[in-house]
Amino acid sequence: MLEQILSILPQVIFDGLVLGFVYAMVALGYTMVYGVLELINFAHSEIFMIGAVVGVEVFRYLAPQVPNGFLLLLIALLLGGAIAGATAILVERFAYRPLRKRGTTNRLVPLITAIGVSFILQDLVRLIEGLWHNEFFLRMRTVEDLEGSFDLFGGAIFVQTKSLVLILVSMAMLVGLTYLVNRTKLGVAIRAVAQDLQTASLMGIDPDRIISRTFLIGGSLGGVAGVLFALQYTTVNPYVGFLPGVKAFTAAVLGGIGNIPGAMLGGLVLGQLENFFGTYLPILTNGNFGTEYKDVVAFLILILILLLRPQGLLGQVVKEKV
Amino acid sequence: MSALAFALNLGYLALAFLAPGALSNLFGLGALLYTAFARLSPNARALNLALLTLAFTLNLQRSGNTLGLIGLVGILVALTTLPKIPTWVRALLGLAILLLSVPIAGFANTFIFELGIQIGIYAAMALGLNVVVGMAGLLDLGYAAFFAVGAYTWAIFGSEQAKNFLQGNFPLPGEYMYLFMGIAIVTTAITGLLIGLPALRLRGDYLAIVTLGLGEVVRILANNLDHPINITNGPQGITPVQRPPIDGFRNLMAHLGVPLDRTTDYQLFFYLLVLLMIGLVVLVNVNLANSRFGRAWVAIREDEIAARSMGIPLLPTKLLAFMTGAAFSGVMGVIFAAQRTFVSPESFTLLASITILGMVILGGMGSIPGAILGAAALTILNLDILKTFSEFVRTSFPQLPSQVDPAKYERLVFGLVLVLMMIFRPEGLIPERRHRAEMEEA
Amino acid sequence: MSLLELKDVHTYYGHIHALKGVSLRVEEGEIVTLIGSNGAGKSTTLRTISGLVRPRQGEVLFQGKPIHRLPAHQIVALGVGHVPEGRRIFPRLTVEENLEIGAYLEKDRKVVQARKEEVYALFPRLYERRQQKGGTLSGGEQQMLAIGRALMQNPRILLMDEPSMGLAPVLVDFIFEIIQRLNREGRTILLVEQNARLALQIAHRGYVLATGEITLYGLARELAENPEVQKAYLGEG
Amino acid sequence: MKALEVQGATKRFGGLVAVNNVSLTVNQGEIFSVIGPNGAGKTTFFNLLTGIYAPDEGRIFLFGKDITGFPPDRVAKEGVGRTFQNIRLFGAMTVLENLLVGMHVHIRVPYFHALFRTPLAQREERRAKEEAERLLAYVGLLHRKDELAKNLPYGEQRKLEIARALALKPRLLLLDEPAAGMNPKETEELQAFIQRLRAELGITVVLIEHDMRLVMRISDRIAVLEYGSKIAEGTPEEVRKNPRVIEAYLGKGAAGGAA
Repeated sequence: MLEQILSILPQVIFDGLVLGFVYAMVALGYTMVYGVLELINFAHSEIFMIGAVVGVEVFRYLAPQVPNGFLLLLIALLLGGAIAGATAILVERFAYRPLRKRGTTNRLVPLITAIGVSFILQDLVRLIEGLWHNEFFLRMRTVEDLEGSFDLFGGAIFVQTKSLVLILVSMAMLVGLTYLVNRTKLGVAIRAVAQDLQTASLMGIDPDRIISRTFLIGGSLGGVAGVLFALQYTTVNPYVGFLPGVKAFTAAVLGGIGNIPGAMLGGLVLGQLENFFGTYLPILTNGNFGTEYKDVVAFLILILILLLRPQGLLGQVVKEKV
Repeated sequence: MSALAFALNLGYLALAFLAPGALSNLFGLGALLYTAFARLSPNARALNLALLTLAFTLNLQRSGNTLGLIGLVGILVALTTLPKIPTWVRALLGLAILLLSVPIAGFANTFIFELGIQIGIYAAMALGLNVVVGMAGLLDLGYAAFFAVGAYTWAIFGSEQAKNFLQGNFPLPGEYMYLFMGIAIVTTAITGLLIGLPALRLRGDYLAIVTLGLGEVVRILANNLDHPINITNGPQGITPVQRPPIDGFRNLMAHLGVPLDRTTDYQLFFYLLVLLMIGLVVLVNVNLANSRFGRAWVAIREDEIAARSMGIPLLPTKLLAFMTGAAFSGVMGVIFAAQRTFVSPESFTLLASITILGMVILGGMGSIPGAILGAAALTILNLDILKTFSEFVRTSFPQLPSQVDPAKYERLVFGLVLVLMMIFRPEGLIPERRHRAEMEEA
Repeated sequence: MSLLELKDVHTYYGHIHALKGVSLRVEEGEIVTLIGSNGAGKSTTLRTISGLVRPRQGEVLFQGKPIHRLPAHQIVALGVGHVPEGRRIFPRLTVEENLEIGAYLEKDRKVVQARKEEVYALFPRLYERRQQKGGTLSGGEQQMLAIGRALMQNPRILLMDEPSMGLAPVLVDFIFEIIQRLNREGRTILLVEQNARLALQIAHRGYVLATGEITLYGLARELAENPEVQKAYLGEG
Repeated sequence: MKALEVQGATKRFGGLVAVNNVSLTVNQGEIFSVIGPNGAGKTTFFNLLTGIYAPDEGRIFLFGKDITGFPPDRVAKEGVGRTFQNIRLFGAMTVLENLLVGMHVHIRVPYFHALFRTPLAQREERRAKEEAERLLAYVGLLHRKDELAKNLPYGEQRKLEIARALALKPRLLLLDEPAAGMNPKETEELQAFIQRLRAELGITVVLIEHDMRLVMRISDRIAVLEYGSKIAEGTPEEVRKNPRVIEAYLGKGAAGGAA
């Protein structure tokens, strides 16, 4: 058995990396919004899903017109990011902002709203797809350029072109985001609002605007992640955001919620863990417990972190005000 | 004012007689709202409510239009919340609605019974969740998990399923259901303890996502524990599940002059059983709300630090709320399994948890009549109005794709209920006084 | 026309009536101090001016124009700088970033750079620590940073809330010298202090606030000698 | 008898030492004040005493019993009642209910009795209610008993918070700036009230306070904190004359002018 485990290990790690980058990108959206508003934006799962659906539709309609697969993907990424980002802004504007303006102190109120928004978005997409194609279980169209593959390390790892693209695009996005947050004026403003919204407004920062931008950035990242997810895993439906969403949140908590490098790290770690258990659990239990328990593993990890290190891997303990 | 209310209600009675159906029921609901909110003397109000009860019953019996059921629940709410109505009127009219109106309508149209039972099961669960979310302020998004544990507790042993891993004579006879209602209280309370012990140490929003995750874990287990040992029979679910024998009940009813046939006997039985359970659950809810535990929950919800400084231990107190809510859900799960004779993982998804949450939110967190009204409204909306609307859409717009069937959009509806309530009326339709006070502060 | 004027301002926190008709004014070039015991409404007054809370009644005029309906970030843009109680520096931004965010509204990089140099000249300690995170600074350094951050806005009036809070005496003296120096350089300052004696020493005029109302006002010198003020706020009797 | 004994308590937050090696003793029946400039660590010190924070170093004894590291609910059960600097009432509950929450540990109703409201539960609830009403009458809030706590005027909220702490039947009462926001007349009433508590109920009182007149008049002894450290302790007379206190608390310029 050990031999079997070792022989596929490089592949397992690579596949985990692919999954991890998806989680990392989605986790960033959770962590940025949480950093600024202390809100678990459940609807972010659906922002991700919208990206995936846009990806499918772009490939469906533009594949015959656009001969180059990479160009096609670029269009899909841009459109997916834009539509997802715009949706995120709308959600903030019409669902969360009214609550903020009323000054509700009850923390359940925004949370329940977020769940409601998440449900609404799922069925809205279903409605649109139903009207459009009378079908909401979608399949990503395959494009030759992206379906190629090659072996690495003498066949130890089988790499699909699209996986490689996914990793490269994610890395570029993550680097870009890191630059934006750390080096630009907008980034400093976002961090300032996250640390102390009221004092930030004393600096002349309009918190509403910054919050809106934060949703835009997080939403676009989620949308791009959705397109890449659709490309990689090919089947998409309006409810496909839920599990990756919860797991990405887990990743954000794992890294330390509100912490941007933490979300990236958390996503990558969780991708590895999940893929590891998903692959090896059936082997280790002689098929008694199958891949389907990998989701259970993710949730158990979430609980363990929250109990043992609630501030996450990179988070700091914050003094509570009494 | 009094004359107008009387005229309106008489008018509705006439309509119910002449033109029973959805339109006249809408008129009746309007008349009910007027009766509830207009300034009437207590006696006039009682008389008008009695008139409305009669009219809604008549309409329901003649047309089977389920808006009439909303009307009846509305009258119940009015009876429990409006001031100065004599107690005997409240009791008499309330019992008349529950024990006469609904069964009469049910005999005419079995769908009404079915709906009544569903409303009842959901209402009891909403009241259970109300303890957790409404009183203690703990957002539990995996509440359906306890419902599942209760349902499977009986389904496994009340069917042949248990033979797969136990020696013995299965299914257990139907009367064991009563015993299993007790056992389910224990198993769900223990499940609540196991889930709550880690989850309740966490801050509010983390609790929400952890309960959501654990609810999902329970569903995954139900879905996959058909191997290596077949405990839950996986996605196919378990059927048939035993129902308790009701010969005695039939005889009793026959003595009372209510002859029952094969389609209505179990329906009436389960309807009454569910009513009994709701009565018990309401009683317990009220008792808890006015006890040291209820006050401790509210205190924790408002200010954990101040509550602890009063000597209230956080985790045990929260656990108590969590386990109480779980036990309510578990008992109803047993009844659900027996009534349906079928249990499968599909009934216990996140959607189910959110539906129950939606009922609590719609009615008003912490509010007992609110939870019941919320359960009635959302159940009828889901099981009847959306379906009716679907048929309407299908016949009127046959060119629309089949995927655009309103009945399939319950998530959209529940989502809208949650969001709109949170934005415009977070304290719910029938606010509980403490929550109203909390939501007021700007 | 006064630079800043409050007319019969009433502010509430929920049901609590925190300011019950406060009227005061600050002229260009003055140091005006607001003294009073804890909970009297001193911070609330400053927070009302800078738009962090909205008055329910009354007016706040800045350069003759009403500002009490504007959101905080627009009031800043008009030239009202606020050094909040407890400094409220951004703990996970560096000293340099804290200063730069102070000049958020200034588009010209050169101007920002110049102001930063002025602040560093005023507080050389901050220059030494410019790459450190704000949260790791000592109390005195944080106070310097909070003042420096407000100066980055080049405000026409500086609202200072308890700058001496929790500081060692030697540092308190230093901060108060800075306040006087800023004033000599032409800055108008509205100073809230619990250390009434010290505040009255450097201020031109003063107001005494008690349970949300102005009970006394006048030249700082006179207030310091007023027996009631001495009894209540200067620890005598 | 020592009501409270603190030995070398230290609490750090990151690099900041909020409470630094503080030792002090409060005797039973004393009224003891802790003073110091804003940010000197007084409230953190209270939070150590009440278990909201555990000290990083040092020990805390309550009537001879080591309560170091006890969580707040256990400290409360040991008989420590407290109020908060920024009033923390249960705003959405009535005045009476606030007191009943304060009596939580003294209402002995097991869960199953509460569930079914047994005669035992009814009896205990009735008894608790009567007791709460007596206490409300004692502090002069009985006429307000059915109002929501948040609708009370500020002064009565302060009073109610003290009453709620008293419902716990504390042996030691910690008051965090009880006179904040009060006018001189209200402050005088408060002083009389605290003195009455000690005389009639025998409660030991520790308070944090900024109003020097109140502190000087009411305290048997005073401890002065600065920068998290205790810089002086003694009778009001001793503290008033202590040069370090004058310098730290009243400002350097004040040294000459203080009476």
